[in-house]
Amino acid sequence: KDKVKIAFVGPLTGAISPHGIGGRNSAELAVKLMNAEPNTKYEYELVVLDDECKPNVGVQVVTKIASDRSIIAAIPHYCSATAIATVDIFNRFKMPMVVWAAVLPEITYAKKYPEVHRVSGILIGQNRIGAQFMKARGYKKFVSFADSTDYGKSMNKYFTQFTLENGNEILGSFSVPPDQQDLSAELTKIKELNPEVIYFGGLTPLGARLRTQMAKFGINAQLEGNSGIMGDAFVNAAGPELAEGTLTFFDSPPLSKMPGGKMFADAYKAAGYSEPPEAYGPFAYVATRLVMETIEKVGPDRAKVTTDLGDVKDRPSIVGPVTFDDHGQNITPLTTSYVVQDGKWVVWEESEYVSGKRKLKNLP
Amino acid sequence: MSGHLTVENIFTAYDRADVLSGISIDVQPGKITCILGSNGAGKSTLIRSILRLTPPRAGSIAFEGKTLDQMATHEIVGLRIACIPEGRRIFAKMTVEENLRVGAYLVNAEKTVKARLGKVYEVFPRLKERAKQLAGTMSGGEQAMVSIGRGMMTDPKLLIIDEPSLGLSPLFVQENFNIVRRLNETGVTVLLVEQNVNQTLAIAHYGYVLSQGRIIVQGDSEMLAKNEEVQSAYFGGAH
Amino acid sequence: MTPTSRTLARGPVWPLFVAVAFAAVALTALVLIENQKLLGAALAITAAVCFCAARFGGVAATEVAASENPWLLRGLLTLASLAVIFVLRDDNFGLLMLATVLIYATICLGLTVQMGYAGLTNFAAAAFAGTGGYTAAMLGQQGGLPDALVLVCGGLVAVFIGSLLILPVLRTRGHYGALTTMAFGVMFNVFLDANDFFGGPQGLKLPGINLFGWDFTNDIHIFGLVLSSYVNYVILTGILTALAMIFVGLLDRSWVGVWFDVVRLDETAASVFGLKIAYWKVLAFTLGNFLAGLMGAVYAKMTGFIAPANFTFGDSLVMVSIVILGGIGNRWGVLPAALIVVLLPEKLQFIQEYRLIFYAVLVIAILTMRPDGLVARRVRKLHTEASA
Amino acid sequence: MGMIGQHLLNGLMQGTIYGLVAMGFTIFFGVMNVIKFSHGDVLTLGAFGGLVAVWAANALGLSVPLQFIVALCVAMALTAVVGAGISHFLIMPLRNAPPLNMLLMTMMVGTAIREAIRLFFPNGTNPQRFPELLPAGGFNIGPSFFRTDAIILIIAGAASIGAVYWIINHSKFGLAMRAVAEDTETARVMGINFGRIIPLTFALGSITAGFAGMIYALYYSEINYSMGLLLAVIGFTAAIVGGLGNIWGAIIGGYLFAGLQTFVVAAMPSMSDYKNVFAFVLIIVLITWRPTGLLAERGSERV
Amino acid sequence: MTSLSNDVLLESRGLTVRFGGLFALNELNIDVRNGEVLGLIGPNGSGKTTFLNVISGVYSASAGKISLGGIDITREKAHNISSYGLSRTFQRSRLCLSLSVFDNIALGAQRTLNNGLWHNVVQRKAFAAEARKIAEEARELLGVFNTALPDKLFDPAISLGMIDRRRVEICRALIGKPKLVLLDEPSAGMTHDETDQVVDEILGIRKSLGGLTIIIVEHEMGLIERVTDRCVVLNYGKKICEGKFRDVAADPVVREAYLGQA
Ligand SMILES: Nc1ncnc2c1ncn2[C@@H]1O[C@H](COP(=O)(O)OP(=O)(O)OP(=O)(O)O)[C@@H](O)[C@H]1O
Ligand SMILES: Nc1ncnc2c1ncn2[C@@H]1O[C@H](COP(=O)(O)OP(=O)(O)OP(=O)(O)O)[C@@H](O)[C@H]1O
Ligand SMILES: CC(C)C[C@H](N)C(=O)O
Ligand SMILES: [Mg+2]
Ligand SMILES: [Mg+2]
Repeated sequence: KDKVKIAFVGPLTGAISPHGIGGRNSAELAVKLMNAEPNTKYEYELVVLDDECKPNVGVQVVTKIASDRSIIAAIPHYCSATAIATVDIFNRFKMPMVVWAAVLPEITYAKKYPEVHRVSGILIGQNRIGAQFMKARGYKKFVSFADSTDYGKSMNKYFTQFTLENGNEILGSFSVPPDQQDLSAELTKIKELNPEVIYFGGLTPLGARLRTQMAKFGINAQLEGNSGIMGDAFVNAAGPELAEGTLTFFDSPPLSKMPGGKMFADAYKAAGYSEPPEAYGPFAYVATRLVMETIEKVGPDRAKVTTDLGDVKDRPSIVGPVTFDDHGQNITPLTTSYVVQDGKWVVWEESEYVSGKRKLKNLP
Repeated sequence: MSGHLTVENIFTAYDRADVLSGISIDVQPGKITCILGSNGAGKSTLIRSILRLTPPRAGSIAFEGKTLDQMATHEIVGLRIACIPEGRRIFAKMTVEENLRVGAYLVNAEKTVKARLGKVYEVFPRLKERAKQLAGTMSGGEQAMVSIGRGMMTDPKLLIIDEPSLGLSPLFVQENFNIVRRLNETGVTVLLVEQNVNQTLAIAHYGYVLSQGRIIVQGDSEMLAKNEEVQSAYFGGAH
Repeated sequence: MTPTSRTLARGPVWPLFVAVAFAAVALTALVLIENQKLLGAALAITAAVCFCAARFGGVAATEVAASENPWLLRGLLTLASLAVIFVLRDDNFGLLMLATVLIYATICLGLTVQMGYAGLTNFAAAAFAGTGGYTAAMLGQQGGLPDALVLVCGGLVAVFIGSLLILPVLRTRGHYGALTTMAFGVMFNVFLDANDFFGGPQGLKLPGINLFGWDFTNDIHIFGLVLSSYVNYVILTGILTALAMIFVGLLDRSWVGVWFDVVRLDETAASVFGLKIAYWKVLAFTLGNFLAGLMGAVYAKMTGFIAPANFTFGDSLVMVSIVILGGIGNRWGVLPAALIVVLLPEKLQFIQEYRLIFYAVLVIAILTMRPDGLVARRVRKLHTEASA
Repeated sequence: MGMIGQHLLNGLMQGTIYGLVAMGFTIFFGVMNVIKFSHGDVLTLGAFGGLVAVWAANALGLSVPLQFIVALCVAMALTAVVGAGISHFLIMPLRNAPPLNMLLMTMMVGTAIREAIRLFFPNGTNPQRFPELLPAGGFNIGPSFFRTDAIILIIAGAASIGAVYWIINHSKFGLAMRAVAEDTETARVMGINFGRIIPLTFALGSITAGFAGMIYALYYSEINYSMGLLLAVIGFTAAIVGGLGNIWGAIIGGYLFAGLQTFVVAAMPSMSDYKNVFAFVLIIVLITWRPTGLLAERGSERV
Repeated sequence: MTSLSNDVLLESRGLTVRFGGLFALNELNIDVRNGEVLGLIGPNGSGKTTFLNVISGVYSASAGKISLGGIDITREKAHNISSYGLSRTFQRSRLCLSLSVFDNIALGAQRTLNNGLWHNVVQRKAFAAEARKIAEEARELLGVFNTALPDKLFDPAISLGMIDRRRVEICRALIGKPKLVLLDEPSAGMTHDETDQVVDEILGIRKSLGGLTIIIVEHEMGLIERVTDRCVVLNYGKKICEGKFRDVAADPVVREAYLGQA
């Protein structure tokens, strides 16, 4: 068997490295399993690179792998800003890639590059469904609290759009740097506005901080999160009591629900990784797997891989069937609503909140 | 009798060239010993060597029979050797009083410190007026007073003085020599470096003349005052 | 310890050849080698050789030789650079990193003028570089202007923005000056993040350089060889760095350099002998910021994308680090320092999440071994100029 | 707006933390003219040390007040040791190098500490929950809610500031400290053992960091490996705007900065992402107006 | 009360400098005539250095007026004053120790040098010519102190001993061909014969640059006696006496306040 190299890129250092490391482990796992299969044509080797979630670093490392002909395809980026910066390079060096976690629309939709694909859904979907969900609960008064990164801004943008479309009211919007520690000024203001729901567009660290300090100020509004806080880290940081009842809308059903999902969970445990896969680990697994399957099919040739990835339709995977549209965007994410119950993220429909045993905060 | 310092055949260098080559001096307890020599002769370097600020690379130094060769500067000072360093070296960012208090760092009883402050202020009324002024803003001569005052704050067995009267007005130059004499009369051994030769020899008991890092003459002050090398080195010009 | 004029007797020339050759080889090796063990070995050898050279006067000898035959030095460096480029001709990543190193080095030459010579602490170098980059991006969107001008504009705008800071920079000194620039550096970033006109946190895309009809984004074909498109950038940045090097060098060996030093060391003496402090500080500040802005523009066009995240306060600190690590005020120091600070973290990719801590520990080690930086500054001796 | 009282209290609490950090900077600057950029990370270290102590104490089944005391002691002891260690092994060797080199050194030390916590503390990258050890609750005055723990912490902070001020300006140790800072050689000639004074001073400064770290942890009940970074920048700013000359400068700077941030958000929430822009513009204006800080250093330089 | 007669070079009227409550100079009127050597003496802290500082523009006067060669310089910045032909030495040596002796001396000639970027960076020949000229003059001046100093022209100033540093400072003050030179305790820390050497040097240099006016602050009466034409005695920032050194030295007030029973 001859070796084929593929590359994984994600943030391995810095505040959001857990996601990056979770993704890396999952990608590694995919490669391990693939190589373990007896009747594969090639033996795969995973090259791992750290983009620090910084555009300029992303450009450097992507140039590195893209210009290395021995690397056939890539599974890049958790951070949108980085992905947006690098798509051009993938296109220039004609290197096929499947984004595993970045969620801003621009990555796939800004240009129409045949090399660029993405298994993770775009954040528009999360927000549309979120808005409908909240309306269905009868909430009317919202405050938006997002971090000042591209992610937070974009989240806030679509939240605002859909919330207003649903005829609900936004009392105020706050944007803070993701590393801001003290939220007392903002929260005092929010307490004054006294909303039913606080919408949060950002990542776990800030999210947990928000939840903790909300409590300190005696604000008991319902907290509505998003893909950014999906994962155990949030619950641990805020503590089960405070996390209880937090809502999130995320682009994949729980693994237990998916064909092969359980296999992934077990294999991951078996492989003995110390860090959890985090929310987007399965996506990294899927993306890696997808790339390798394609190579199996058409051989280690960038051009062929690119074209073949182009017409992926209803490819079953542990996050649901994958279908790329003409922009290479996976249009079949199974966006699911979650709620924290007893320190666990539980699918809404199965939670005691539906059965009415528990209640969300200040339901009208 | 305490305060006996012996320097035996020391060699000291800053970078490469030896500044002191084979100096031996013997500071008799209870006496005033002076070091004379033109600029760059190595007087200050000798003092730096004694305090091991610039440790000699060879030779040995002993105080009251106890060798100083392995000691750190602050330990040597701990043996009650005080120094009024060349160029005043006052603490510019501290007030005059704080400067004096640093001088008494090794004295613990606040009462003694207060008493000595009083003594210094008596000698230098200007310092009393300016107790709260930042020492760095004092005039040249006033800073010299601070430096001398700081030296008087300890009660050393051996007091080492390097050109204290530099920048002092004639009046205070005399005052300064009186201070040294009085201190000595209270039993303090003194090692004095001065440019002001005739006054120095007037109060000193014994002296060494340094030139290019070597001792060219030594002897008691009367003898030195007559010695023609000293004459040529010092009284070539006026006076 | 400072050599006196007597140690300046004409020395042999060969150390210069050896040094340049070694530098070229080491550089190529560090860029090319991917294999971890080999890389480790290469690093170790380089370090060892440098250490011995420093220990047994090799460095000093080289310096003497260099200062005595400036033109030979320049010639050798040119040759060496061409050789390196030839070897790396199709290693895109290597070339990109090389160009990046050169860009950082040149920005740090500007910092050397500001911090090393005139004693202005500038903690906003990245911000000024960013100003240049964003200028290039905005002008690019308008189109029309030839790139040569765009780059220069990058520098000029940086100077202009800098001039808004003149008053505080002139009034403050030392750490207080550090604060002013730091505040600006942080502000610059937050501002870009907050407002959408400059593309917000998502940043802006911009096309590659096209100088006088020569498109930098195309590979070069000569004598049947194919050179990566990045060779263009390496050559351009190389030339700019060389020019900056020579300029700063001559500046240092001229009255201007002396006045800068005096202004830094003793403002009272300076003004008593007729130096107008404000003028000289402004001059240094301007020169430095121009270099930063210019190279910022080149950087932006090379990477084809800029975002606020590229120009954070952290990046400014990185640049200051390069100056310090190289040895404040020694313009040669910035080259090895930039190499270490920029290239090493990339080369350490294989230790993945442990990169940063390793890098930090390494720098700490270097500093404890060479407290004055890699190449400490020497006392200026204008004897060559002044002796008939 | 009816929330003035609330904003005041928030500002006061933040200001106390900033002030404590700034005070640390002033101490280090005071003794070695060092800007110690690792200060913030030592603070983080203190907080994490405290956390581990609480866990341990909890496992031993100590009562909450005891847990509190243990945590505080551990945090302060840990930072003291680390601070002294840093000064002895990393800063002393650079004593005669250009002062800026010290800055690079401490920056890297900070990075090392930060990364070490991130990598070697059990899932250290994620924020950690810090248990509430102080009496919860509080009381309302008008619309504003006064947290008991906040008030306790403010008082504790103020007290510690007073203590440090006394040590530096009225104790013999402080005197020696300043003497060493100005002229190590002469200080030695006065019999001061600078080889001991300097580590002790760094220990003192670092203890304030540990203390601030604990206050932080107790107030926000959440700590993370990078919390020191921003605090360091703000503390540094506060220290300098106030004037590096003396501790009160640091304190004033701290409250000023906190006040600024709070004010911007309170006055114009829609502009909240510009709040740091405003804050820093104002800082630049202030420093231009008072080039050596609000409490200017007394000029001791003389011609 | 001579108003600007052309033989008065420097004139201070009611000159006052305050530091908080302290009057360092108090209503001081001093005339310095063209080409004379004026001795400024007085007890420690009487305001001598302050006077030098305020006329050279380092401190600014709290009240009163100073004019140099007829031009009012009371509010002028230091760097402008120097362009009227004033230079000085400092009581505490103020050389840039990390720079070479040459660089330090060149500073003294700064006014006469071309500071243009183009000249300095591009026209290297012209620059080198300038540098050579300065080096020559510097060697000459240093040569006056018949020592090994000229050979140390390119050594770092820090490697010089105290007295050599003072000499370099004097050269720095003189190389710019000033009209008025202020010397603050040039003999401090020197032995008698070294002091006399300095005196001869000063007098020699004065001869070589004709019509040089000097204000000299000293505590070494031998030196004052030999070099000064006239003395002004300060005490508590006030002028207590003025005239030839002999007469001044005879004055009981001066003896009591300053000289002691010397
Ligand atoms: N820090 C130093 N580095 C190098 N050389 C030095 C240093 N300090 C002094 N020297 C040299 O050592 C020699 C002796 O200096 P030293 O100060 O001991 O002389 P001195 O007798 O005290 O002169 P003075 O009367 O001026 O104080 C001088 O030639 C001087 O140049
Ligand atoms: N910057 C300052 N701040 C406060 N007081 C000052 C300052 N500068 C000088 N003084 C005071 O003004 C007085 C005059 O100082 P000046 O230096 O002129 O004295 P001087 O005549 O030169 O004395 P000396 O002969 O000792 O040098 C002194 O009492 C000094 O303490
Ligand atoms: C906010 C980011 C760090 C992560 C998010 N997945 C994104 O698309 O950017
Ligand atoms: Mg001496
Ligand atoms: Mg004076």
